[in-house]
Amino acid sequence: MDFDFTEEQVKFREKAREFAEREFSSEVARKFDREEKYPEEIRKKAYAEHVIDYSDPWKVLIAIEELCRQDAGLGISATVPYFGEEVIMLFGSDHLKEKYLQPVNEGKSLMGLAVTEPGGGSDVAGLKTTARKEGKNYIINGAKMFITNGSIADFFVMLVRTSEEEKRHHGLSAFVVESRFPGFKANKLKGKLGVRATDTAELELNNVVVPEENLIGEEGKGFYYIMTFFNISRIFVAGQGIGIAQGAFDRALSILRRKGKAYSEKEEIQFAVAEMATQIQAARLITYKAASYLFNFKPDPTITSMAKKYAAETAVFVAEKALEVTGVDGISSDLERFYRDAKILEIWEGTSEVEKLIISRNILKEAQ
Amino acid sequence: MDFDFTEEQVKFREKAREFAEREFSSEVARKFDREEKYPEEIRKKAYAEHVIDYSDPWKVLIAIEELCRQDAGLGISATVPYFGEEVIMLFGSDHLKEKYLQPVNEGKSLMGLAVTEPGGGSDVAGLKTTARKEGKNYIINGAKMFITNGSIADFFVMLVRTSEEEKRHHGLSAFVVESRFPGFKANKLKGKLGVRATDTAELELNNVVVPEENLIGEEGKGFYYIMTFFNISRIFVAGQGIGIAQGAFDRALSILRRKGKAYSEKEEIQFAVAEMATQIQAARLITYKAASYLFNFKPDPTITSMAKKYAAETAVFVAEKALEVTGVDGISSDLERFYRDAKILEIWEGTSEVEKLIISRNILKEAQ
Amino acid sequence: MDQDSYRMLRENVDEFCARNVEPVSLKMEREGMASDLAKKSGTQGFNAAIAAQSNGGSALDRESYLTILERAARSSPSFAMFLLMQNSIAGRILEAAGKTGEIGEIASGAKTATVEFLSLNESSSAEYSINVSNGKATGKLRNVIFPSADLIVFLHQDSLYLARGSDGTEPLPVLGFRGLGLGDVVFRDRPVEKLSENGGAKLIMDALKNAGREVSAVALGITGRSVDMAVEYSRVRKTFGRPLKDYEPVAFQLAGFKAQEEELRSMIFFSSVQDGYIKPLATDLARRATKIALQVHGGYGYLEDFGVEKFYRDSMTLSIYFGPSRSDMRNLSREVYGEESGVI
Amino acid sequence: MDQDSYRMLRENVDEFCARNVEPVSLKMEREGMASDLAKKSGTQGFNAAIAAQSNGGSALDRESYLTILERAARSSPSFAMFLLMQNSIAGRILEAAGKTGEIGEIASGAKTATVEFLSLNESSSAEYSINVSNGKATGKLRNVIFPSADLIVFLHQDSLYLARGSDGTEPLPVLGFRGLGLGDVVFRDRPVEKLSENGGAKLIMDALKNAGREVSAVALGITGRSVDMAVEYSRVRKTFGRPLKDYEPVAFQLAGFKAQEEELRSMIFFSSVQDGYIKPLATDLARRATKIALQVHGGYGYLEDFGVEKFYRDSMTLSIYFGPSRSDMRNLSREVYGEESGVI
Repeated sequence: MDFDFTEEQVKFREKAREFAEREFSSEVARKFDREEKYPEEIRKKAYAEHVIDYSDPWKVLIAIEELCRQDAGLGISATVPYFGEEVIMLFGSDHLKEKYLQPVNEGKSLMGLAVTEPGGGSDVAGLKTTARKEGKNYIINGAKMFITNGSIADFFVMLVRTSEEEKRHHGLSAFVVESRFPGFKANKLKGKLGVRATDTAELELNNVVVPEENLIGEEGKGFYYIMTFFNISRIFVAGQGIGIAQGAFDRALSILRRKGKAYSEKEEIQFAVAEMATQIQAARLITYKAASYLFNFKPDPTITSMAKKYAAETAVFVAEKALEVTGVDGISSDLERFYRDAKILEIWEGTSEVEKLIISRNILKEAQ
Repeated sequence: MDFDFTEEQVKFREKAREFAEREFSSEVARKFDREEKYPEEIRKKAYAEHVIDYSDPWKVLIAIEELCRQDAGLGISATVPYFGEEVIMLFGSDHLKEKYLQPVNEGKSLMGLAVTEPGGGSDVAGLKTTARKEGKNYIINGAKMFITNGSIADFFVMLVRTSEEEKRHHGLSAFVVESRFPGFKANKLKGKLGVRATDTAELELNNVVVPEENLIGEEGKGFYYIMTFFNISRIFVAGQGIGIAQGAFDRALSILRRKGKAYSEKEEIQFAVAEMATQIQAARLITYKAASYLFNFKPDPTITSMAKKYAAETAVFVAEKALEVTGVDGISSDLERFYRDAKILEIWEGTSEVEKLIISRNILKEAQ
Repeated sequence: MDQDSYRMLRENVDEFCARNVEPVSLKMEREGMASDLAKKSGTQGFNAAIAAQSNGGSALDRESYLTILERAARSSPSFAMFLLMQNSIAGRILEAAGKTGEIGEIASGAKTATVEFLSLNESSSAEYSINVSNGKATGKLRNVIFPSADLIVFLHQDSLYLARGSDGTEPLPVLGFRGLGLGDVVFRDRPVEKLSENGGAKLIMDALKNAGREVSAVALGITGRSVDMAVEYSRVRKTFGRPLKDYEPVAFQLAGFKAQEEELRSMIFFSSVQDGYIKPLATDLARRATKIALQVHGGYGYLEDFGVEKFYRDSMTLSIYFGPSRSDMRNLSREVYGEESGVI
Repeated sequence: MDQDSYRMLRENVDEFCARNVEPVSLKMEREGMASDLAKKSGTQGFNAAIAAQSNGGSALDRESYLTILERAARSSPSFAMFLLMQNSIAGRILEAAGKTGEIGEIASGAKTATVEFLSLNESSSAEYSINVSNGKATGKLRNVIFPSADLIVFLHQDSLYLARGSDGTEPLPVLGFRGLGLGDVVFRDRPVEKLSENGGAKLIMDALKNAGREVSAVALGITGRSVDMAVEYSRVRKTFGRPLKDYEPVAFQLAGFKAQEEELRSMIFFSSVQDGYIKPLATDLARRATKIALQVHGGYGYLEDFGVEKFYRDSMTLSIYFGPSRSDMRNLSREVYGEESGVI
């Protein structure tokens, strides 16, 4: 067993941390949080400085951690322009890879993933947006909800229903849908509790014509593609969780240090510090284990779901405890933003409830 | 990073599991629990079958896990005859190693560690048993409490006060004290909540004459030796925790399987299964990380304390949840014993409270 | 009754327990409840506290009965469970069945009673193999609390039967309430009396449902005593030169539990909140409080002699025997939603 | 007052909130509380609910005032916090200082008031740089809740002062009670009036201590409304073809929180348990309940529009602003132990 990063990875982590500390100052983070604005310049800079290096998934995970550690809104914004890429990479045609992925990998365009629908959520197989074949095109109608990068992405990997006859999840297919296609409309959702620098929108699809070559893989296999993708992306969401937790912990320690020993040596405070540190350590290890399996092409969906669930809970737990131990000083500092940001992790990319069902079903299946 | 055991270790785990399943039947475990009897025959058998292999610390850890998974009382009894050995190994003279450790390693004699005193507990530096130098001997007076193997061990590594003048923990020294020395008396403690197959005693020391060559290392360094030892032994206690947790989980799953889908597919049950599995996974990883660092001679006391604390909590949490999900079936089965056994882990070898203080102090020190 | 009378009752129970229960509490855990305690308790009117006076009962009001259970649980949860079984379960069922003679026997402590009810818990999958014909029972009852009781009420094909004694008991591992034990009960051509034709399960379920506040009172006593013991221990036990109570986590946690004990008490005794709301909170509190109480005692807490570990075992057992089982939670959900919910 | 009167009062508050608070609740979160709401609330007698009638107050009894706070918090915790600040903190202090004129202004809503009190919290290390001489103040107050209030009571060298308005405010990141905001307050040669010579800190601490049940009532309202919203949402929102409420964990958790809400209510309104016991339990419950309520709403819960996330923010903020701070817990420990404890 080996629990350490390579020297190269350690160096990369320092670089990502340095970038985040330099670019994500408290003032900048507060500004984007207040204004609910997507930080396009920061995204470009992170790309230009190779803080985002898609050639090595470990580096992606590390960058997510270190950037979210400084600020989740900015960190997620800078690392999410590729969101959904693996679906095309694994299942798309060469044409789609060349046309759509290349500009994304060059930092020139942004993409998104559009699965969830209004009133939908966890029940992916129950989605209602339809794609009807007409000649060499598909006509898409419906709506998507809570779509990250919704109002800024150039295109989306979108899951829609192509058949009403098949069993629920066999009737779904994935397409690349460009935002400039006529009939596509995005309404940015304002007023989120946290991660307010990230872009989130509701999409309306009104007779959007999509050429048949934009079908990803085979018709009817979209559900499977997306579930495969989630088993990848959940690891990166776990990375967000570790980052937020670590960032809240850093800030709590720094406030405690400032307050001095008489305050920080109280047992209640010390116990809380130990609880936070232990849970972060545990979340980190599960996440790295899931990542190690995935990045070595032997993914374990049970451990991946554990990582997502546990890291999300850890982010929420640590942000809460950090406020508790720092009190008035904490709540009037950046920590309050960490508290708001953390909560989304228990909701997106599979709520904690869904993760638990996945874990449990896999285990009860194995046990039989 | 690498999260997998070697093939040899996997095979050894199977062997240990096979031994435990064969020897620790429900009937045997219940009998020793009821009668509060140390299972001397089982200990010998485990030694003879090489389930206890002290040449490889990973194998010791694995054996502890697999044996406690089947039954904590028997599992700990079989793996604890060497308790305290590292103190002599690391700090003792060749004479002590030869005279005392060799028979232990050959399965011929049993040892124990005697640190805690009546009314003592976590405050090791405050202990009151004294050793007074007289010629070429030390004369020991005092009492020890909650001593594992207390009424069966042939000798003990005992921490006592050799100087009243030094700062509290600088006045402590470690000795090898044989149970056959005149003035030594052990009173077996009956009526423990759990791990009732293990032997626990109160020791009385009334003018016990110990030859000066039985001093381990240097006078006044005993506190340091014992703390170093705890940073090793805590990893094995964490292994007990993982074992108990996994064993309770196994039993819960088996009861759930017997009850059938209508019962086990309820969401409340599924959520509990997921919580248990995730926490066991996390406890395992922290423990293995701490072990990996220690076994590679770069111990990290913070992670070791995290492992002890987290694994102990996991054992208690899983035993409790296991009873919750299995209800009447569970409470009238072996699970009730796991529930009783688990609780000791939060108490011995450093209570969870002490572990938290260690973790927190190390972190707050680092952070400065 | 006025407040002074309740106070006097409480003092009476405490005095009875100090004299007759505390001294044998550990022995009871190890060897089971001695029959003379039932008789002593009978002389106080505790065994048929809520039964009609005409049946030999004490016809106490709810608050009095709850007080007895709480105070009894502080000395010995096993003894409290004995009273709960005599009064809330067996007593109510036998009284409803018109068995006034048996109520009289229970009241005096001449006879002890139990009702097999764990088979009705949805978490139980133990299968019965009882056969009743010509007024005689043969077979085995599984998971009987207090299997050594003189009067055994059990269910067979939805009818209730009463057996006087058994033809042997087979003890099961028993986590809590060891004074009563847990075991399988064997009948061999045992004469039994039919108490009710059909609807037997409902009679038992109703008795259990009505016992919600009473179970909560037992949980309250367990909570209160275990926390009090921890508070006292933390005054005298020193570590690093200071009493445990000086450490924030010890003092704050125990103080927090005292607060919750008060909250639960006000809910059990003084509010009109329904039983269904109270029981899950009560058993949950008892479990959390006893765990901390044991932990505060350190290694000593792990020893039976110190008398705190039994609360840890009993609180868990109480929550399994009496809920919050999932059916309780479903009932509670139905109340909250005004319709079926929590069914998947 | 009799039970009918309390019911009528509750209905009145609910009607007032439905008309005047609910519709502006979201706007209040985003832009702060509008001054006309203070005036409308004044016409109902809410702003000086417990002040003497001779001072323009409503002189309501405790249960009535607690009812107002609870019901107000259900619509807008910010509004409830406004009332708490006017009545329990500023009102009590100004009344004690004999500032009857100001009480009258507060009563009508013509003026709003705040008291800087977070500096007394042991978790605050913000340093003040206020200088008062010749009846004029210069410098900066840190961490003032509701910094835009017309009347600002603050502490300087253990004396209490009253300033009418300020020379600027500097907003701080504010997690909860956004209707009131949080910020630093700047004075530049601002005329101030001395309210008390010395003992000022004690006056504020006493007001805070006396507000324990009132803070708990706000927590109760937050708990109740957020759980009710989740219950309603779980009826209509479907997943996998079934309403959320059909799933055990959803129904059981929410039902469990309704039970705890009832428990807390019975403690706040109907028990004689001391405030020190109640507040930690109340704020803790609010935090746990609002987290689940948000989670049940899924992604929608994360949007301000749905009105549930504010409860999540406000409950946390309430527990920081008003405890259970460690000094509360120490007070509670002192009560339980009858001596100092929890000091290390």
